[in-house]
Amino acid sequence: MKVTIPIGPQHPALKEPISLRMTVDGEVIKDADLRLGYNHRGLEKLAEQKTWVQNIYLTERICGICSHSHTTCFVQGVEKLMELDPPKRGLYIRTLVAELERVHSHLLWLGVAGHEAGFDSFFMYTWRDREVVMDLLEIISGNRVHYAINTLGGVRRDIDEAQRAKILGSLDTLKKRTEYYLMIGANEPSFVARLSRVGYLSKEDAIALCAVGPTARASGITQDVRKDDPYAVYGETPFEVATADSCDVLGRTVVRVKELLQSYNIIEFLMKNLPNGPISVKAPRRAKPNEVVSRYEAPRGENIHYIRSNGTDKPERLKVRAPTLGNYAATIKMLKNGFIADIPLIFAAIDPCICCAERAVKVVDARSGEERTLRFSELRRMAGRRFEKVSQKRNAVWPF
Amino acid sequence: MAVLRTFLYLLVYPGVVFLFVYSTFAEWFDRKVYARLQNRMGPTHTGRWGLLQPIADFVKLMSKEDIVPERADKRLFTLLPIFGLAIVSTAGLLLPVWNFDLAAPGFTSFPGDIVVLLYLLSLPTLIFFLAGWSSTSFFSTIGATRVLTMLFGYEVPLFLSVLSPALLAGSWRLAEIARFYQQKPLLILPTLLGFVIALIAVQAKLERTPFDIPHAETEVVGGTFTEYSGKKLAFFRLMTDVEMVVSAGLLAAVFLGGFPGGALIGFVQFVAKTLFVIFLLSLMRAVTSRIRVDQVVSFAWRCLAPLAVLQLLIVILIKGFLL
Amino acid sequence: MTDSEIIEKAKALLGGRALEVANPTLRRIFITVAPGDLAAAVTALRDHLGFFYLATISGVDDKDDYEILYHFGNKDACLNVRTRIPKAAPRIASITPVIPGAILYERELQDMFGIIVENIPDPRPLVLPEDWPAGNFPLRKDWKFERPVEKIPGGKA
Amino acid sequence: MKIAAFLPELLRHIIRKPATVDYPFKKLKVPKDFRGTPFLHPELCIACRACERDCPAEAIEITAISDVEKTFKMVIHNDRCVHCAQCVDSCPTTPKKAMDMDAAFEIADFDRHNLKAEWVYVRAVQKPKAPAAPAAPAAPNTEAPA
Repeated sequence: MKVTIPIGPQHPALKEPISLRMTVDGEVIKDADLRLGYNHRGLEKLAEQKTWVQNIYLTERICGICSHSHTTCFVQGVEKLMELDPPKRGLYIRTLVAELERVHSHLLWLGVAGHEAGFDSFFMYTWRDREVVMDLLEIISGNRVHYAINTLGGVRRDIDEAQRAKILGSLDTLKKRTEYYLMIGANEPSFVARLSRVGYLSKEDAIALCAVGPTARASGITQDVRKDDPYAVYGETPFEVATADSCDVLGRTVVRVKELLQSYNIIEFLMKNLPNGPISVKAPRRAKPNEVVSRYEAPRGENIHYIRSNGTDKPERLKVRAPTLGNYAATIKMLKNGFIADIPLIFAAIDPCICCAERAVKVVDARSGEERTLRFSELRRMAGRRFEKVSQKRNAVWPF
Repeated sequence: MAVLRTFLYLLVYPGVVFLFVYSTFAEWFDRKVYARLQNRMGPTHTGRWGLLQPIADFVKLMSKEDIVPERADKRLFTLLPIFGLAIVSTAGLLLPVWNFDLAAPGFTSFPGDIVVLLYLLSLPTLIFFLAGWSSTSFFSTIGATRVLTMLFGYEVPLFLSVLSPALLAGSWRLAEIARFYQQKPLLILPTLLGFVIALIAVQAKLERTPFDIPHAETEVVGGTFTEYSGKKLAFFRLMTDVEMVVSAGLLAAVFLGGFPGGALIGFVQFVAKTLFVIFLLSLMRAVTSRIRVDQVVSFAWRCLAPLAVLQLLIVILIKGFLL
Repeated sequence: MTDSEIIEKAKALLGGRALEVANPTLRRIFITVAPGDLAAAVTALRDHLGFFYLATISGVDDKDDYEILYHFGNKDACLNVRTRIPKAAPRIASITPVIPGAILYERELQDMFGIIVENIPDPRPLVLPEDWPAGNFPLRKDWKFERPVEKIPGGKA
Repeated sequence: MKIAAFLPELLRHIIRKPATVDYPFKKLKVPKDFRGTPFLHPELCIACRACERDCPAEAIEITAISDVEKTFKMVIHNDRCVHCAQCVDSCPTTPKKAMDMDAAFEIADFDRHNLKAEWVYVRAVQKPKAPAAPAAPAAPNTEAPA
C-alpha cells in the first residue's frame, strides 16, 4: 500500500526549501521525487549585467557556508582571462582561507549529522569548537561568513605576525578535539547504528551518476581537484586524499573527519612557509574576448565555473555548477529502499547546499507493484483510504 | 472534617496542584541538567535561574490559537489531552509518599496498587496513539504507528523489571514494598539490574531522546503532536511532565526504598529521590542518539527482555534460599 | 598522461570527427565535434581515455547559434567537447545512455535555452516553476528582464 | 564500540562555566578591523563615483546638487549594503580614504528609511602630491552623517 509523504519545501530537517516526495510502503521508501527551484535567483543572468569586480561578491553569495570556494573559483578564472599573475603570498593567504573554510564547513556538517540523527550533545560540542575557526576567519578577513578576501589579482588583507601565531596556536586544540570526535563518531553505539549501512551508494553507481566530493570518495573513488588539477598553491603542499570504501553515511563521516585532519596539516604547512612580498597586483577593468574553465575543490565536492568574456567589463557568460547538484542524482539512488527515519540523514550526508544547486530534479519511477502484507497492514490501508479522500478534497495543495 | 481532609488531600498537597507545580520544576531541572551537560546555559531569564520557564511555556501555549484539523474527529481530538492529564494525575495519587504510616493508610494505598499504577502509566501511550491517529495528517499517522511499534518493545521489560522487587518483598502494595526495603536495605542491591532496565524502559515510555522516534522533529515534524496547538498542546506537554514525575516516583518507591519518615522528611526524600532518577534520565538523554523504530524493538527483545527475566530469576533464587 | 599525449590519443580515436582541437592552458583541452557524432565521440572518450566523469554541460547563446560544451574531467586533465547547433533548429541528442549522470544538466539546458534534447528519459521542467509562461527561456540573450522599481514601505519617501 | 562513549566528557562539563554568552546582556568584543557599516568623510570626497560604480549592491548613490558651488549629495542605502568594503578599496583619495568602515553590526530597524545615511558636501579638491602638505579647503559640510 503506497502512501506518498511530502517532505518539504518547508520541513525542520531541511534548512532550505527543497521538496522531496517519498512514496513509502510502511517505513520503507519505494521511490523519491526531488523538486527544486524554490529559491532559484537567476544568478547566471544577473552575472551578465554586473562588472567583473561586482561579480566577485555575487559569486560569493551563491552559498553561505562555502562562500570562499565560489569566489576563488571565479577569481582564478578571471585572472586567467586577464592574464594576471597573483603574487605567491596572495596565493598562500587565499589557500589558507580556503582550508580554514573547509575546516569550519566540515565541523558544521558533523554537528548537523549529529542533529539529524538526534545526537544533540554531539551537535552542541562540534559547533562549540567550530567557533575557534570562525574567530580565526573573523580576525583575518573581518567577517565570520562572507570573508570577501579575494580580489582580482590576489587578496585584500595581509596576515601579520600576531595572527600567524594565533592560527598556529589554535591548531593543536582543534586537532585534539577532532580526534576526540572521530573516536565518538566511531564508538557511540546509538550513533553508529544510525550511520552504518545507511544510504548505500556502490562505486559503479557513484561513477555512473557522476557523484562528487566526499560522497564519491566514501565509495572508493579517489577524485580530488586539489590533486588532479592543482590550483593556488596546492601543487606544493604535501597532503593525501582521504577515502573510505564503506559506501555509506559512516564512510562519508570518516572521509570528512580525515579531511579535517589533512586540512590542519595543510594550514600548518602554509603558516610555516608563508613567503613575504606583495599580496595582489592591479587588475584592468576589461578582459579580452576569451573563455576559461576553472575548477575548485569545495568542502562538498568539485566546483566548476565556465566563464566567457567578450572584451567589455561584463562577462558574456558565467556558468556555475555547485557540488550539491552533482550529488542529487546519487541521493535519489541512495534514498530508495531506505527507512523514513533515514531520509534526513541520507539527505544530510551529501551536505546539501540547496541554495548552491538550484538546478536539479530527478524522478525515479520504479513503481514496484508488489503488496507487502504487514501486521499493521489493515491499519495502514485505512490510513491510505483516508488520504485518498483527503487529497481529493484539497488537491490544490499537493499536486500529485 | 474528614471531607475537608480528603478534599485537601486530593486537590492541594498530594494532589493536582502540587503535582503540576512539581512537574514543571522537574521539567526545569531536566532542561537545566541537559543544558549544563552540553556546556550550555539552559533557561536563565524567566524567574530566578529560569525556574518559571516551563510555566511561561505553558501560559504562552494556553494563549495561542487552537486549531482543529477539518477531517479530524473533533470530540475525540479535543477530549484526548484532558483524558491524558486526568489519567496521569490519578496515577500520581497512588504514589506511596502520601500515606505516612501503614497503621492508618489513606484510601489511595491498597494491596495491588502497583498493578493499577502500571496500568495507568501504560494508558498514556494509547492516548498518544489516538492523538496521532485522529489528527489525520501524514506525519501524525506515522508517529502513531511508531508509538504502537515501540510499545511492543519496552512494555514487557518494564513490567518485569518493576514487578520483580515487589515479588521479593512479597506484596503488591507499594507502601509495604517500600517498608520492606527500608527495613532490609541490603536487598536493594540484587534489584539494581532491574533498576537499570526500568530506567531504559521508562525513557522509552516517556519518548525521550534515544527513543523519541514518534515525535522526532527531523523526520516526522511533530509526530503525534503535529496537528495539536494552543491549549491542547499545553495539556499534552504538561501530561508528559507529570508522567515523568510519576514514573520517577514509581522507580524511586520500588527500587530506592520508598520515602520513609513522616510528612516532612518523607517529602524531602520524595523530592531527592525523584530528582536523582530524573538526573539519570537526562544523563541518558544527553549521552545517546536517537535510534530507529526497528532498532528499538530488536534492542528491547534481544537485550532488555532477557535481562529482565534474569532479574526475575535472581529474585526467585534469593526468595527461595535466603528468606 | 600529459596534455599532448591525450590530444594524440583523442585525435586517433575520433579520426575525422574532431573538427578542431585547442589546448589554451595546462590541463585544459577543447575539442569541437559536429552535433551528429557527439554520442559516438563521448563513448569513445569515456571507454578509452577514462573521461567517465561529466562535470557539467554549459550552453552559450552565440548570436546566430547555440554552443554547447560538455566538460569532462579525470586524473590528468579537463577535456571540454564543444558542439554548435543553429538557433533555427535547436536539437541535440541526449547522452544519458552513455553517461546517466548527465540527466540533470540536460534538463537545465532545456529550461534555460529551449534546446530540445531528443530521447531524454525525463522531460519535465527542471528549475522553472510549473506555471512559468511557456516559450520564454531566461538565458537567451534576447530575453530581457527589467527589474521592478523598489518600493520601500512606510516612512518618508 | 564503547557504551556511553560521551559520558566522561559530559560529566566533566556539568560544573564548568557554560560556553554560551548571555548575548543581549553580555556582548563579545568585535575584532580590530571588522567590516561594519560604510560611512563617508565628506571633507575628503572628490565625488569621482568610483565607489558608486564598484558597489555590488548598488547601495551608494551620488547626485550633484549644483554645479556652481560643486556641492554633491551622497546617500548610502545601508539596507541594501552587503558590507563587503569594496567601496573603501576602490576609493582613490590618498593619503586618507574618504570612504571608511566602522564596526557597527547591530543595525536592524523596523523602518528601512532609518537605514539611509546622507551627506551633502562640497567636492574636495585633490591637491597633486605637492611637497608642501596640501591644505584641503575646509568644505562647509552642512549635515553630519546620520
